[in-house]
Amino acid sequence: MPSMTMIEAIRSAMDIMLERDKKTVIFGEDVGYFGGVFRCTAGLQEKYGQERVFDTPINESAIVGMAIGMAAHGMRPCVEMQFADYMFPAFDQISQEAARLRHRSNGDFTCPMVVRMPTGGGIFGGQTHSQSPEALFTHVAGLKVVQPSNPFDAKGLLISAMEDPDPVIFLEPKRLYNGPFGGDHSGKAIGWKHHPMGEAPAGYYKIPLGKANISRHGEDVTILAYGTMVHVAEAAVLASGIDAEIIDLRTLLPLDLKTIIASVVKTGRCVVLHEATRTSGFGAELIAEVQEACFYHLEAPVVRVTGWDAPYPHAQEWDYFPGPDRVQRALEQILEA
Amino acid sequence: MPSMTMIEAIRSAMDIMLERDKKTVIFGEDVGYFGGVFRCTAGLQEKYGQERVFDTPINESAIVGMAIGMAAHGMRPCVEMQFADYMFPAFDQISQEAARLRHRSNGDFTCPMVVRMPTGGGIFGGQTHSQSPEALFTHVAGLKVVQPSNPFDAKGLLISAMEDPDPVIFLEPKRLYNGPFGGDHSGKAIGWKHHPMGEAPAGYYKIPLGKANISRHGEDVTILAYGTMVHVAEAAVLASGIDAEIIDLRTLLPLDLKTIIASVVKTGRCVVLHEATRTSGFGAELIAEVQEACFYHLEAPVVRVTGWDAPYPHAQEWDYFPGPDRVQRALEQILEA
Amino acid sequence: MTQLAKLRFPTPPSRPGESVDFSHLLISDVGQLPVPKLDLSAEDSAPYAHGLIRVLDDNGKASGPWADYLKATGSVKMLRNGLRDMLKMRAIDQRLHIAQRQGKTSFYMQCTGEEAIGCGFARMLKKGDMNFPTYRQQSLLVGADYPLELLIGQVYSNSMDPLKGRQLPIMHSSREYGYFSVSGNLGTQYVQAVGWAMAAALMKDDGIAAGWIGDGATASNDFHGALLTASVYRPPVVLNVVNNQWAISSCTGFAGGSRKTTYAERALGYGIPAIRVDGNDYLAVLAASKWAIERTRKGLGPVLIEWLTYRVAAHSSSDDPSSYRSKDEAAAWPLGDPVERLKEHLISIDAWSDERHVQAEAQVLDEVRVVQKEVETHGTFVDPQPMSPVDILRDVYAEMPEHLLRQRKELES
Amino acid sequence: MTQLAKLRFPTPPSRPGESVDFSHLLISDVGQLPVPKLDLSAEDSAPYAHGLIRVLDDNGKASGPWADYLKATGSVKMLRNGLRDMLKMRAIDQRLHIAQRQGKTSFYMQCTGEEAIGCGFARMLKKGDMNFPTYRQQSLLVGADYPLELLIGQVYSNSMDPLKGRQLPIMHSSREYGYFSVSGNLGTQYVQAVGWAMAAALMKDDGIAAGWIGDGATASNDFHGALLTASVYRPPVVLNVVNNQWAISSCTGFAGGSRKTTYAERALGYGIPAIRVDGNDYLAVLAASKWAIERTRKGLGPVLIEWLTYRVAAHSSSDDPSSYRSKDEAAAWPLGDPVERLKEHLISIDAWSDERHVQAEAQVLDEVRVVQKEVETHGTFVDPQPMSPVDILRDVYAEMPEHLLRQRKELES
Ligand SMILES: Cc1ncc(C[n+]2csc(CCOP(=O)(O)OP(=O)(O)O)c2C)c(N)n1
Ligand SMILES: Cc1ncc(C[n+]2csc(CCOP(=O)(O)OP(=O)(O)O)c2C)c(N)n1
Ligand SMILES: [Mg+2]
Ligand SMILES: [Mg+2]
Repeated sequence: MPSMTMIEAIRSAMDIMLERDKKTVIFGEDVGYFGGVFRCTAGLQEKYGQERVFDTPINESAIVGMAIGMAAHGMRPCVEMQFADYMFPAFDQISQEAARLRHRSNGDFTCPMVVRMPTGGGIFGGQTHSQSPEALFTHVAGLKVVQPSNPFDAKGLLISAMEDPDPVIFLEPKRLYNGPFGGDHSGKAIGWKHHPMGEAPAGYYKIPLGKANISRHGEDVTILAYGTMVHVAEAAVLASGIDAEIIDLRTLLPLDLKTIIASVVKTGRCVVLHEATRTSGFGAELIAEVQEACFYHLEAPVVRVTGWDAPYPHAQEWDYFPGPDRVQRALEQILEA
Repeated sequence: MPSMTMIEAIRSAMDIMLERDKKTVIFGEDVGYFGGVFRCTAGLQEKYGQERVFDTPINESAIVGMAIGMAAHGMRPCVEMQFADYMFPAFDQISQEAARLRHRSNGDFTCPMVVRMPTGGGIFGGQTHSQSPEALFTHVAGLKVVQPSNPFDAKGLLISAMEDPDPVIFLEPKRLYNGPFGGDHSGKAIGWKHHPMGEAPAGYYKIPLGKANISRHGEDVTILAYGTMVHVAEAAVLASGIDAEIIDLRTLLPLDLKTIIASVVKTGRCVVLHEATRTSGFGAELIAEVQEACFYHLEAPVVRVTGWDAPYPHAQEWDYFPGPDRVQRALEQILEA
Repeated sequence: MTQLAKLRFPTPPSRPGESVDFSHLLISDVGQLPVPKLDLSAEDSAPYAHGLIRVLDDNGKASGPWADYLKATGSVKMLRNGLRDMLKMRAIDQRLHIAQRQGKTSFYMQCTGEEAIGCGFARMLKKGDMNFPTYRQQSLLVGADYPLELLIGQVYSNSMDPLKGRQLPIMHSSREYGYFSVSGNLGTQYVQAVGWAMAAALMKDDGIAAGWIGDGATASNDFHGALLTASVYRPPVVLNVVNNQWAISSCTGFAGGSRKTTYAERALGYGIPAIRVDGNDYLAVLAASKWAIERTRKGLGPVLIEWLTYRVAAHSSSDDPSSYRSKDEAAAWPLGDPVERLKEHLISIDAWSDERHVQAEAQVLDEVRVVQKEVETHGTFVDPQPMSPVDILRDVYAEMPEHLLRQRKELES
Repeated sequence: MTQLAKLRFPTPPSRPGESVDFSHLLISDVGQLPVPKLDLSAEDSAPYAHGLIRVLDDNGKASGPWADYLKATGSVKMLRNGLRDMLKMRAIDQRLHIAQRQGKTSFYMQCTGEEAIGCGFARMLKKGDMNFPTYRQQSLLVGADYPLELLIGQVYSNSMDPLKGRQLPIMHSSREYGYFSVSGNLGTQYVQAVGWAMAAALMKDDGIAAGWIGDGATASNDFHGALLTASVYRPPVVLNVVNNQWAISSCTGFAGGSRKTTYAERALGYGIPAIRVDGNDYLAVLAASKWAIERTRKGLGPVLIEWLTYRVAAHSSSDDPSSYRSKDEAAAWPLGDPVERLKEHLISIDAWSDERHVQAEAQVLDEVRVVQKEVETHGTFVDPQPMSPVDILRDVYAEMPEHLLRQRKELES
C-alpha cells in the first residue's frame, strides 16, 4: 500500500470522488488554482477543470450557502473552510439551514454536503488559526461530525462523508497533516512514512461513520480521544507505562457509545482528552454519557484534560496545548483514585 | 414592592441604567419606536430619545459589531437579538470578537456589552423561534452567560450585566415573560402577580452574576435547572411529592459550582434539566463537573431531562418540551437507583 | 467651534395619527422605459434601477413598450386568470387569517397588496425552476396552481400537512411546485438560490433559480453574499427584492432605502443589471418577469428585480401595525391595489365587468371555503388529531442513528 | 436548441510563466478630477468612484487640482517626512521578514508597495481618532510614530510585546496610537469601526473612526453590514478599501472586482459617496485623506476610499506567490512603486537627491536595526524568555472567575 501524508490522503479521497461521481464539486478560498493553503486540493482543478474545482470569494457563509443550494438540487459539494476558526460566519448556514433541511421539508429537500476544515493548534497560529470548535457542531441535530487522526482513516472517512446523505463536518487536525504528533514540539519532525496508519490503499475504500477505533488495547484505564490527542495519548501511555486503552473516536456525532461503554466497563476508569477549551467542550458530553452508562463500573470520576478556558495564545502555545505530561499526570491520578 | 412581569422587570432595569449612566445605549430590531416585539423596550425611546434607544437594520452581526465598537470606545451598549435563534449570524462577532478583545489587546480595549435575547420554546414558534443556544455561549471563554427564571432575578441580574466590565449574554426565557410556566399548557394563564418572585423593587438593585439560587430546599435529590425549567422542576416536585432541592443556576458562566456541590454532596443524587437539544447541551457540562466533584457522594448516575436531538417542531411542541411528567419520571427513577 | 457629527435616524412615511407622506417615492410615468435587450448590462440598466417599469396608468389603461412586449405573448385570458389568481390569493389569506383568529392555527401571515408579484412571476416560470421564497411569497404557490389542500393543511399543521406539522404555518415547501422549503431565518436562502442556479448550470439542465427577499432583509449579511457570488459566477438566477416599505415596525429606511437610492441600484455596484418594477401592476409584473426569466434562462447572467409594493396587512397575526404607522398609509399608497387596478383595466378593455368580478370573488371564496372545510376535518390547532411523537425524531437524518433510537425509546416510554 | 447558462470563473492578470495583462485597470489621467465640495453626495461622487484621483504623473510631476489642494496645507518638509516614513516602513518589513526566515519570529506579513497609504493617511488623523486596521496596515503605525520597540516586540512575542505574546505577529494593538486590536478574522472589524464612530458622535467628541479592509475581504459579509449601518446612521467614519489585486492566491475578480465595476462604486448603492485613489502616489494619498477626514470630522457623513495598489510581496511568510502569478506582475504594475515615485518627485523639485536618498535609506535601516537588536535581547522565537504560563488565563475576564482559578491551580501544578 502507498504511504501518504494526511494531506495526500484527503486529496486522494476527493480525487476519487470527483472521478466516480460527476455530481461532486469542490470549492473554497484558494482551493482551485492554488490547491488550498494546506495543499489539500492541489492538482485537482488542473485534472477536473474549473467547473468541478474552483476558488470562491472570502465569504464562508456564501460558500456554505451555495453548497446548500447545490446539494438540495442534487449535487454533492465538498467545501473547505480555510481554518475552522473561520467557519463562524458560516455557522448560521450550517446549523440553521443545512442541518435542518431534511427535517423541515419532510425529506422533500436534503443536503448531502461535506464541510472540511483544518482544526486545532500546534502551528503557532494564535487565536484565529488554532481553535477546535467540534463541540459546537455536536450540539446541532442533523449534522454528522468527523475527525480523523491519521491518513488511513482520513481517506476512508472522507469518502464515507462524501457519500453520506446528510451534511458532514469534517475536521482535519492540521498539526497531523504532515506527520503524527504526540506533543514533542522540540522540532524533530516524524512523517507519516514512518507510521503504520500512514499507509492507505490508492483506490476507493470506506471507513464507516459512527464507528470508533481502539487504537491501543489496555486494561487499566480508558482514554477517549480524537485527532491530535490520540497521538498525545499514545505518547503519554508510552512514557508512563500505564496499560491504557485508547479509543480514537473518529466520529463524534453519531458517537460509537457501544465501543466506549465496553471499554470503560472493563477498565473502570476513564480520561477524556481534547484540545478545545474545557467548559462545554465535547469532553463534557462524553463524560455525561460515560457516567450514565458505566456508573456502577466506575472506580474514579472521569476526568478531562483539555485546553484552558482562554483564547489560544500565540507564544505560549505549549503551555496551552494539553500535552503528554498533563495527560500522564491525569492517568496517574486516576489510577491512584 | 411593585409586582412586575418579566418584561416589565427587564424594561425597568434598562430604564434605570439609561437614567444612571449616560453611556448606556439600547438598540436592536424593532427596539426603538415600537419597543420590541416582546415590548421589553416599550416607552424607552420616547423617554430617552433616539440617540439612546434606537432601531437597527435586520443584521445581527452588524448590531453586535456596532456594539463592540461602541463598547471599546467607552459606551455601554445593551442590544437585543429579536430571538435567540437569530443570534447565529452574530455568533462570529460575539465569540471571536467581543469575547476576546480584552485578552488579545492585553486590556487595552474592553467590551462591556450586554446581548439580550428571548430563548426557549413554549409559544408554538417552531424551529426558528424556540431554540436554546446557551451551551454554545458557555463554550466561549470571555463571555458571561445569564438566564433568569423570574422578574425579581431578571431585573437584578440585568442591572449587574449592564454594569459588568465584560460581555454578557442575557437569555430571557420567553415563555416566562408574562407568567411562571411549569409545563401546564392547557391554557390556564397564571401571571407574575400571583408569584412571590413577581415582586421586585422599583429602583436600583443587583443580583450578583455567578451566584445560584436554591429555589427549593430538599434532601433527596438535587435538580439543576435554569429559566423555564426551574418552574417545570417545581411542578414535578409538587406532583411527585419528592423532597428535591432545586437549584436555579441564574448564571451559567461563571457557574456557582460551590452551591451545586454542597447540594449534591447532601442529596447524593442529581438531575439536570434543560430545554435545549441533549447532545453537547449545557447539561453535559453540569454533569461533568458534578460527577468529578461529587463522585464519592453520588448514589446514582446523574441524569438529564432535555429537549430531543431534533429541531423544535411546531405542532408537536409539547411532545418536544421536557415537561413535568418527564422530570417526575426521572426523579422517581433516580430515587429507585 | 467645529461642527460635530450627529447621527441620523430614518423616519417612516407616517406615525399613528400623522398624515402620510409618500412624496419621497421615485415613480416614473408609464411608458418612459423601453424594453431593453436581453443582454442588458449593469451600466445600461441604471435608468431601470432608478426608474420604474409600469404598464397600467392610474386609470387602468395599459400603454408603452412593456405593454406591447407583453401583448406579443400574453392574452386577455391570461390576464383574467391572473385576476382570478389574485382573488384566490386574497381569499386564502382572508380565510386563514380568520382561522388564526379563531384559534384554528397558531400563526398566519398575509400578503395583502403584494399578490400580483408572486401570482404573475410564477406564471412565467417553467417546471424545474426553483423559487427560494420568504414567508410572504405564498402567491408564488397560487400562481403555480399548488393544491389548495396542501397549502391549507400546512397552515393547520394537521394530517394533511405535507410537512407533518414541523414548520410554522406559512413556511411551505414543495420541490414539485418549485417552492424551496422556507426557513424563517432572513436572508440565508438568497445565497442558496445562487447555489441552486450554479448547480443548474453545472448539471446542464435549463432550470433557473429565483431568490426572494424582503426590503428589510436586504440588510442581512447574506444579501451581500448572494449578490457577490451571483456577480462572480453569473449563474442563472433572478434575485427578487420585495420592497413593501416595512419590516415589522421599521420603515424601509432602516434597510437603507431612501429617496436617493433604490434597492435595485445596490446591484449595480456588483455589475449585476437591475430593474425596478411596479409590483402592484399585474401587467408590469408579467412583462418584467418574462423579460428577466428569459434573459436568465438564456445564460445572460443574473438580474435583480426590485418590486415596489406596500404591505397592507399587519406583519403577521402577532402584529398590530396601528401602533407604529398611520392607518391611512395603505390608502395613501400611490400605486394603489393590484386587484383593483387589474379589474379596472380588464373592464376598460371590455374583458370584465363589475358583475363578473363579484361573481368571481364569490366563486374563489367558495372554492377556498370548501377545501378549507374538508381540510379542517383532518384537525386544526384547537382540535388537533394526534400525531406520533416519534415523528419528531424522523428525518433528522436519513437513518435514525443510535442516540436517536435511544431517545425514541425514552419518548415512547 | 436553447443556449444553456454557463458559469464564469474570473481570471487574474497573469499565471506563472504568462505575460502580464493589466489592461483592464481603469486609470484616469492626472488632473482629470477636480476637488469636490466636502459635502459631495453619493450621486455626484460617481466620477470619483469610477475614476482615479492622482497627483503625480508617470514622471513624478505633481499637477492638477488635488496638487493645489494639498499645497494649501502641505509642505515640502511633509513630503520628505513621508518619504522617510515609507523608507522606515520598508526597512521594518525587510528586517522582520528576514527575522522570520531566521526563525526569530513565527510569522510575518509585509506591506511592500502599499506603504504610502497608511503612512499618508495616519499623518492626517488627530489624536483620539481610531483606525480599525487589517494585518497589512502597519504603515498606519509608522505614520503615527508608534514606538519601534513596541512594534518589533509584538512581532517577537517577547517581554517587550505589549500584547504578552498572545497575538500572532503583526496583529498589533494600541489605543494610544489609534490602532484598534487586529483580530485576524476578515471583515469583522469594518462594522466595529462604524460602531466606534457612532460612539464618537453620541459622546460628542470630535474623533472619527477609519475602517480598513482588503479587496478580498470586501467579499465578507460584514463589509455589507458596515456599509449599510454607515449609510443608515451616517456616523463619522472613513471606510477604506485597500485594493492590492490579490487575496492570497485569488485575484481580485473573486471579490467581484472587474473592468467594469470598482470597489468604490459598491458604496454608491448605499448612498455613500466614494472616491478611488492612486494608493501608490503619496501626494494623492495625503490630499484624498485630508479631504475625506475633514469631511467626516465635520459631520458630513461616511465616505469610502478605494486605494488602488499592488501587493508586491508574498501574502505572508507562509506564502509563495510564484506558484500562482507571474513574477513579473509587480514590475508591470502600471502605478509603479510609491517610494520611487515620491523620491523622483522630490528630486524633480530639487528637494531631494539620489545621495540623500541613499543616506536616508541607510539611516532608517540603521535606526531599525539598532532597536531590533535591543528588542532581541528580550527574547526571540528561537530563544524565548520564559513568560508565566498563568498569563494565558489573565484578561479573559476583568477578574478571574473561580473556574479559571481552578484551572490556574492545575496549570501551576
Ligand atoms: C435573521 C433574522 N432576524 C430577524 C428575524 C425576525 N423577523 C422576521 S420578519 C422580520 C421583518 C422582515 O421584513 P422584510 O424583509 O421587509 O419582509 P416583509 O415582512 O416586509 O415581507 C424580522 C425582523 C428573522 N426572521 N431572521
Ligand atoms: C473570515 C476569514 N476567512 C478567511 C481568512 C483567511 N485569510 C487571511 S488573509 C486572506 C486574504 C485576504 O485578502 P485581502 O482582503 O485582499 O487582503 P490582503 O491580504 O490583500 O491585504 C484570507 C483568505 C480569514 N483571515 N478570515
Ligand atoms: Mg418589507
Ligand atoms: Mg488584497
